[in-house]
Amino acid sequence: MATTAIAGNGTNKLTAKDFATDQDVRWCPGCGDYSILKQVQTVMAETGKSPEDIVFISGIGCAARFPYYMETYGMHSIHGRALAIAAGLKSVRKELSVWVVSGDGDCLSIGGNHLIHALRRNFNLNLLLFNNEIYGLTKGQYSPTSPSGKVTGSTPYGSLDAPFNPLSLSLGAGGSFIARSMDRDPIHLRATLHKANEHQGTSLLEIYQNCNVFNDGAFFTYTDKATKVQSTIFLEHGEPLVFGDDKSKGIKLDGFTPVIVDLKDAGKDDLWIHNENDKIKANILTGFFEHYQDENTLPRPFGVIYKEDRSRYEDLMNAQVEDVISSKGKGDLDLLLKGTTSWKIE
Amino acid sequence: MATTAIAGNGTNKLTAKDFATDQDVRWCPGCGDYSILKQVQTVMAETGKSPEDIVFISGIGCAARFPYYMETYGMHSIHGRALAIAAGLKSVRKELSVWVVSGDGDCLSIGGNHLIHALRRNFNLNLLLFNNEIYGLTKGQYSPTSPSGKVTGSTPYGSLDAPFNPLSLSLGAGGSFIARSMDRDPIHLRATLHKANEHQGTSLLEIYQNCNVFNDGAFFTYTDKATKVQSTIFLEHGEPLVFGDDKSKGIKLDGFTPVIVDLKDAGKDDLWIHNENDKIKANILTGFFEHYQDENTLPRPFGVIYKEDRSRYEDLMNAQVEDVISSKGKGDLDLLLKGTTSWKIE
Amino acid sequence: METKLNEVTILFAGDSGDGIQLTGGQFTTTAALVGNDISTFPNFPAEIRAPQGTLAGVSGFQLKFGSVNIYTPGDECDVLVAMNAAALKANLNTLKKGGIIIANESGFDSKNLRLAKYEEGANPIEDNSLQDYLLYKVDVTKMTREALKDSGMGQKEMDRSKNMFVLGFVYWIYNRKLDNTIDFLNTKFAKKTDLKEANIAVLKAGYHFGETYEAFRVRYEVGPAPLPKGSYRSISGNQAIGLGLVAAGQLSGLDLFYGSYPITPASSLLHELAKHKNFGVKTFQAEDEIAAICSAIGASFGGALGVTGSSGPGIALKGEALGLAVILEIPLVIVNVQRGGPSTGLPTKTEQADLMQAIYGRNGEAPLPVIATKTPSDCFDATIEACRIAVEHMTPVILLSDGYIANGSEPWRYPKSSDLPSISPKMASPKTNGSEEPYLPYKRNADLVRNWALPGMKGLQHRIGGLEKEDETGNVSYDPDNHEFMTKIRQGKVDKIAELVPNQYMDNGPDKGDVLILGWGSTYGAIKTAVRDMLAEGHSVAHAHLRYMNPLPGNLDSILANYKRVLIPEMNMGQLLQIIRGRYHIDAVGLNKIKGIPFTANEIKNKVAELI
Amino acid sequence: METKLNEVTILFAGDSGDGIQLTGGQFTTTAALVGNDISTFPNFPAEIRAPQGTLAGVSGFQLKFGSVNIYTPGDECDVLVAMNAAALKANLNTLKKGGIIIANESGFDSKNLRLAKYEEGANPIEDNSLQDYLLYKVDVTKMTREALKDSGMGQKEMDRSKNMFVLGFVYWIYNRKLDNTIDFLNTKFAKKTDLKEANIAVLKAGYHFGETYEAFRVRYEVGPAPLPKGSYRSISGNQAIGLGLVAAGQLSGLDLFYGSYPITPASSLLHELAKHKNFGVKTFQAEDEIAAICSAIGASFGGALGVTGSSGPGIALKGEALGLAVILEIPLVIVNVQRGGPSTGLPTKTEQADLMQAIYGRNGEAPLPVIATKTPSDCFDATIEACRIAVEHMTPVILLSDGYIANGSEPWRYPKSSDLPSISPKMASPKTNGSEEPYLPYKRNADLVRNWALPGMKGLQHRIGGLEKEDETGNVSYDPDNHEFMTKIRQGKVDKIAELVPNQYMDNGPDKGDVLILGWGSTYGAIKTAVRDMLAEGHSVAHAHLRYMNPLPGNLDSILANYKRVLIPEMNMGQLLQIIRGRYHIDAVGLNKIKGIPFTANEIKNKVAELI
Ligand SMILES: Cc1ncc(C[n+]2csc(CCOP(=O)(O)OP(=O)(O)O)c2C)c(N)n1
Ligand SMILES: Cc1ncc(C[n+]2csc(CCOP(=O)(O)OP(=O)(O)O)c2C)c(N)n1
Ligand code: SF4
Ligand code: SF4
Ligand SMILES: [Mg+2]
Ligand SMILES: [Mg+2]
Repeated sequence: MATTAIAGNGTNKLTAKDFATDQDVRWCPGCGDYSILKQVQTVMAETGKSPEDIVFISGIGCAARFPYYMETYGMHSIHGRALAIAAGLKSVRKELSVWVVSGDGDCLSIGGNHLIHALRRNFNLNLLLFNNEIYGLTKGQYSPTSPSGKVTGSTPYGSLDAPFNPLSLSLGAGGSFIARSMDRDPIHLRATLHKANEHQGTSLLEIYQNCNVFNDGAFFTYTDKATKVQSTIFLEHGEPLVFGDDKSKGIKLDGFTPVIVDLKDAGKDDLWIHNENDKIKANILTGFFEHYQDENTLPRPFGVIYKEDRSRYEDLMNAQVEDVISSKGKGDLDLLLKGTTSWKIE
Repeated sequence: MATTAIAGNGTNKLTAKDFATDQDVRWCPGCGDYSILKQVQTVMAETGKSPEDIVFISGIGCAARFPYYMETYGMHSIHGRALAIAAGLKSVRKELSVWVVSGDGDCLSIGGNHLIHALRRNFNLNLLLFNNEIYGLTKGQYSPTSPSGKVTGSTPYGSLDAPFNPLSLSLGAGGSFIARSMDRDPIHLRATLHKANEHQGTSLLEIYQNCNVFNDGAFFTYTDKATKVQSTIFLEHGEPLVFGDDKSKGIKLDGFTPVIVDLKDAGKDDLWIHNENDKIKANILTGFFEHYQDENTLPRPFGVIYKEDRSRYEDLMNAQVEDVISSKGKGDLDLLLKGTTSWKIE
Repeated sequence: METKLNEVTILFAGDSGDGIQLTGGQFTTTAALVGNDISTFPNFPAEIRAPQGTLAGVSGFQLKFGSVNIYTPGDECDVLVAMNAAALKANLNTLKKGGIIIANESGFDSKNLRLAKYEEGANPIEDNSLQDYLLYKVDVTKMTREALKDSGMGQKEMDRSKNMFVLGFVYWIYNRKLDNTIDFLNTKFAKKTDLKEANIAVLKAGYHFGETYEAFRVRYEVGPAPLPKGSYRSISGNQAIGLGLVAAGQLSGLDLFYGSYPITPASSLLHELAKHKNFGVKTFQAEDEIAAICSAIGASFGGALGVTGSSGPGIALKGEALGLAVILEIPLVIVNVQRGGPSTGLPTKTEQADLMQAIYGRNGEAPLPVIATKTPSDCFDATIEACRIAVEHMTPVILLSDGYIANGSEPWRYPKSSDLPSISPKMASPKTNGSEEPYLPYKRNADLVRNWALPGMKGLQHRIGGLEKEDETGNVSYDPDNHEFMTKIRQGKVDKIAELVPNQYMDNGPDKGDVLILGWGSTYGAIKTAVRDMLAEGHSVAHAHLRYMNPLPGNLDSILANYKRVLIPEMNMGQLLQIIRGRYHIDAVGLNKIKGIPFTANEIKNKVAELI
Repeated sequence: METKLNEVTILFAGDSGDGIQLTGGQFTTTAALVGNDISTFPNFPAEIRAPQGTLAGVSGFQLKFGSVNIYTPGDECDVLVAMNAAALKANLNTLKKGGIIIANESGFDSKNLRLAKYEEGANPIEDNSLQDYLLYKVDVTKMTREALKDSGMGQKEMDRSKNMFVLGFVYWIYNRKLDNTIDFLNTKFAKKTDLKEANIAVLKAGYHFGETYEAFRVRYEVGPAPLPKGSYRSISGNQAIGLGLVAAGQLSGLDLFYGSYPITPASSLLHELAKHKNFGVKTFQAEDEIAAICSAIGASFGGALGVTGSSGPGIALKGEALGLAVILEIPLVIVNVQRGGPSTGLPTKTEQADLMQAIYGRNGEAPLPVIATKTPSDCFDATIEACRIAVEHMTPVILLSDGYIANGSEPWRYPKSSDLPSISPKMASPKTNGSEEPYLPYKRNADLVRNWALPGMKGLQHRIGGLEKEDETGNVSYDPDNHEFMTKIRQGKVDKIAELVPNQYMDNGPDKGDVLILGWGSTYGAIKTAVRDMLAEGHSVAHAHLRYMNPLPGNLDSILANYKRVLIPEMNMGQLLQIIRGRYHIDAVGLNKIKGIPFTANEIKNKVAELI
């Protein structure tokens, strides 16, 4: 357990190791979760927060084993409910740094209702959506993010469902921070984790994660050196949308239609400049969702796609309590018990 | 009960009355549900479908009492689950005309998960979302569509939640038909009901409905003669966005920003032409959500906002069964029982 | 001429719009203020407002008051006030033969008679179909308008005060002062002088009508009841649970968090708690019942007093998360205000059919304490006890109430906060620097209770979850022996509570005898009344009423052994009966009523008579 | 030299990657083909794949085969095949003293020993810590590579055939032909000639190794068992439920719809059914368990055979919708493949702790039939019976299985489809034109069963729902007497089933005597074995095994009355015990094991011994 009992007293700077527990990590060798765990531990150390002020909450799934490996407070709860539990925790302990870890099944299948309501309420917490497009823990059934036609244990003849576009769904639900990263780009993942952490509100970070046992290579197009430059675009606020080998390509908007331009012939001037705060553009960006085929396919966007500053639910909740107290005065139990009409019997 | 036993034999044309049951309607006098019921009964008659081929399924709520008043097959199920029940029904009986009636609490609060999954799967059914921005049946608590600050039984000091934008949510979830109408415009409501019915896929029709007991006037700005022309815009595919007294105003897009133009000074030429099939524009339209203040407020859009033709889940399901049968041959129970390896004991 | 009476039951009935609930409420406080004991039960129309004048639209308020102790709102009514034909038709069956009917004539015009589904031409107050009763026809509407003719009000407005006329008249009959109601009207309409004066005028008109009304010569006197000295107020069940929760928060020093999703008849508890934000109470209307209980679990994990509440269908949805709370071993209170089932069932009616669900409605061996309330005021103590057990024993606790208790009200001798029990959370103490021995989240004290380490406590970081855990460390464990050990520890922890709570006491009757009536929940009043009467008649009948449904009190078997027969009345098909028989191997018998309405004392008496 | 044996238990154990399940499976069919009776149980590592060579990563396949009837995979093993150190350490406790260990030497190198957590320097196959056993060290890896040295394969590839070497060797020991496995390899690798030849070569190498291996002189002969004549196959529990459902669809003429959400150990049922689309089966992976059961309800409403399946936590989520199915009175089958609880508990372990949940886990009085399976092959009949009751009695039915039955397998004398029972839906007949009398959806036949009117049937339009309904018409009704009447009708309908199903039969033992063992579910094999042995020893012990958990068989009380003591062994804290005691007022005793693993026959015997 608390091997780092003295850690986090602020005096000595913490390292990723200080956030590792004494439990052996039980993911399959080669699982993308290992890399994510490592980046999260590193980022935790970098935030300088004390381990006791951090809470990881998860549902059920391979991803959901995460809290057991973090030397913080944690709860490995039940399938799909982590966000509902986090809502209650945040309501009463707003000062805590709360992280929810959830798989694509946990978060988008059984947990879908809590997801959309969490996004609308905007508690200040970080939601890490480990998307491996499969149910890992239950040994490989298709998930709400699996491409249709997916052949799995439960769909030997191919799945029929049109998958969710998790980021479009999150935008539609009113999410205030929408971002995407991947297990195999540690630097980008750490940077994006920091941005999620800094955002005041519910930060949804979708992380492409390879399940090498039941869905190996689902994202290789976006993670492999060979295809990555062509198939991905890394967004930076205020920067033009450029990608490809030595950034030779860019994206501009022709009306509402994004088009790929070759920067050799065209200039950079009329390129689309990324604006994290533009919801309409964010909708167009989350629409870059076609599976990569050739250089005419729009690249998959990574980084912060949308960001909006609006009030946090727990702040409003606490403010309301304060308001009522200042208007009615702190509650007096005896007056409450007495009520409005009472009488004596002698 | 089946007072219209002979109805729907196709020989004699049906009227709205043929779709009324012998149960007295138990909504509060003045409730918006009465008008919706009347329009739906009329539309049912106009579709020419036989009553026995129509099914109404609902959850729980005032709105959800609807099936009891329709002389068709019907189920008044449990809170929030109507869409899940309809999915099973459609899977096995694709030929039926299935209508789901759900309140804003039933559909967007407890039923939210089934809503987003239904929209993504796209069963061919019609979902009527009776939005009165309140929990009626339970005597007036705020709902996921109530404006924040709403004072209700459960929020005497005002609600804290940012409400859903139901149409944005539905678009984000992958809805293939997104429309809006209101209880107090029978003609528009009937027309839109017909469009929902004609669409092949999950047709989401949000209907603004007045709860005169617990949330009277929630939509009067959009339904009252006085303010209606200013505060609403009725969309027609291929037509320019015009509204206001004798259509004196229009909307054009300045980049991505919709702006109201006075047609007296400006011409109609560069007005925004409504295209039901444009998802980006649909996103902008569902974004017309600010509560009406003055003539600078973007009007609330009514009619079909988005429409997309994609395969129905039940069609894919049936096709898959057919495919397997034609490739493997119709199943033979004895062969199935025998399995691959068997032996005899004499 | 005046007649003394020990107790009187009045049923005010009329259209939802007639202000019946307010009228009943006013009579209740007025009676209480002069020291009567009293018990009330409002009877709302089923969920959706039905059209005016129809049977479905009838609203009723039944109250019983007396110079003796009152335990129920009464089996039968002495007086039925019927504001319209539907109100009479819907409630005549509850009026005792020879009882008084006060009928508002204009509520019996052809329209009202038709809506009430009287057959063509029939009018109960004209034909003498009511000859078995004392019928008093009073044209309330006409006289109300008369009283206000100079007020310059519109008719519709005038008619709104109809109920005050009736109230004034009934005050006259029972010899009550008008002051309480006048005070009430003064404050209620402080800002609306015209309405204030109108209502007061009509109230007085009704009173004076009594003095002048020829037909009505008798007045009744109901003296004060022998209630214990003290300060009283009137309280309903859900109100009392709300106050109990707020109190428990203060007594434990924990912030109260209530996560809930509206449902009849539990919603009013959410409404009640939402009012008390100045006590630091946080209420959260979740997206569904699963989120509601999970939010409460999260709040408890954070160190608050996490509470959730619902009714049958919503409780069913909480089953999985309840199991999580059991294996986590964190404090949590789940309030179930029971209603008629199964499924959506009868939302506005009362029932006790969720006992088995409370005890067994989860997967696996997931034992937890179950506490039952018995009357509106008892809800306060029961709630504090439920919270105490949850917090001090680190366990979810289910508190069972029902619609009858939730909406009923009675006088409550409210306590001083200083007299309330204390609740002491088993908090862990943060690590001091350097201390290196690992923290063991599932190490237990003598009562098998683990302690409570909250996020933010230095050096106590730990992970808890729904998988089986290793003893003490709480690490995930698939070890067979550990699983059996932990399963028995969790059971043992709950069983242990039986040793620590007070023994079962006898509510009434001899310690040995012919029949023991073992009750639980809202059957209390009916059993109490029945036993009181039968003891007076010299029968050997006793009454014990369970608060601790699980674990059952340690001394229960010895109590059961003292009687020839054990009778268990329940508003279900015999759930406690099944448990008692299974546990104590005695041949107890059940008395079961599944009508969505409470037992009458007579139903209990008749059954006991069979057993003696 | 050869020794004859009646029964042998072998445990193949190794790393998840070692092909253990396939090896066990092959030995099973080979044994079955020569007429042995056999029972198998695979033991997978807990849900998440653990690193190679670790204890957490050990996969096992236990099988017992014999020339006598076999009812369990064996209490203790005669032979333990350990492919690595972890496999030995994890399973040594199940090997009987003097038992055979076949250890793969190269699986005991320092790396493997460290991963298996043997302390520094210790090596069980070198130090003589295993002296109580017959240890045979075989360098499987080396000899496999040897056998394939000319195959031109890479080492990693070669090593994949290790399991074939062991299999061949074990075949030699037990005198088995290689044909079955060779046929298997020929079809499996039809397209991969090199792999095919490699595996066959290694298999033969292992066999020949037996002949040449000095240390091993004995071979064993296990003759065919006295199994009834017929055609056999091997089947696992979830497979059998799947086939039963497909069969029930055909027998009833209804389309089978299975709505489910994956969960261990029920997922494989979804996988099984998804394969049989050519029977018109429709499988629907819903977004959660609530949607799963609701989709099945919708399918039933449409006239299909609606089925849903899950395990503990998922079943808990279905409680509310189950109540709806009860009050709607439509056919529905809910399969619960039980696992260790509470909460997430022990997903890969077995338990019987959801019985109370099945019977009581809903709000209100919501009775429904509960059927239990007892062995893998019995799942087929139990499933058809569950479907028959659901369809013919218009009710949801819960079918209880568990992880032990689901994953275990045994030979099954499969029936001809023509010998299967018929299932006749109670369909309503559409209105003929002009007929005017209203359709009554809740009118009942003598068995209290309403008939089934499907959307599309002319003139039978009707509405059903979760609110209490009026008798016959099904209209919403708040009438008190109607509610009690309907509550009793729903109970009566379920009770009625007890009169219509076969009486409880005695599985074994005298009709009167000292001890009756009353069992249910997967304890069957252990009880059967224990009773067989104790009868042989001359004790007065009998065995009855319940299929109908609710309603209980009508003749059960008379059976119970015939024995001095009644023993109820359960893999829970005594749930059936509580029910039997509550219902029959007898002092039955329980034997309870909550370790996530099945009873051994010896545990049963020892308990019975105490009672005699
Ligand atoms: C109520 C409930 N339903 C189902 C399950 C079984 N289950 C556990 S995890 C899981 C889904 C895992 O997929 P995902 O959430 O994508 O996580 P991953 O394993 O892929 O990381 C399921 C269906 C459960 N534990 N509880
Ligand atoms: C499981 C469950 N939870 C809660 C309820 C109580 N309930 C019934 S309807 C309803 C919400 C009604 O609001 P809405 O869906 O908007 O319908 P409306 O009455 O406004 O038409 C609630 C909370 C219930 N019946 N079942
Ligand atoms: S199953 Fe997939 S997701 Fe789960 S641990 Fe293994 S590789 Fe990772
Ligand atoms: S409560 Fe509101 S929504 Fe419900 S019936 Fe009355 S007016 Fe209509
Ligand atoms: Mg996943
Ligand atoms: Mg509503």
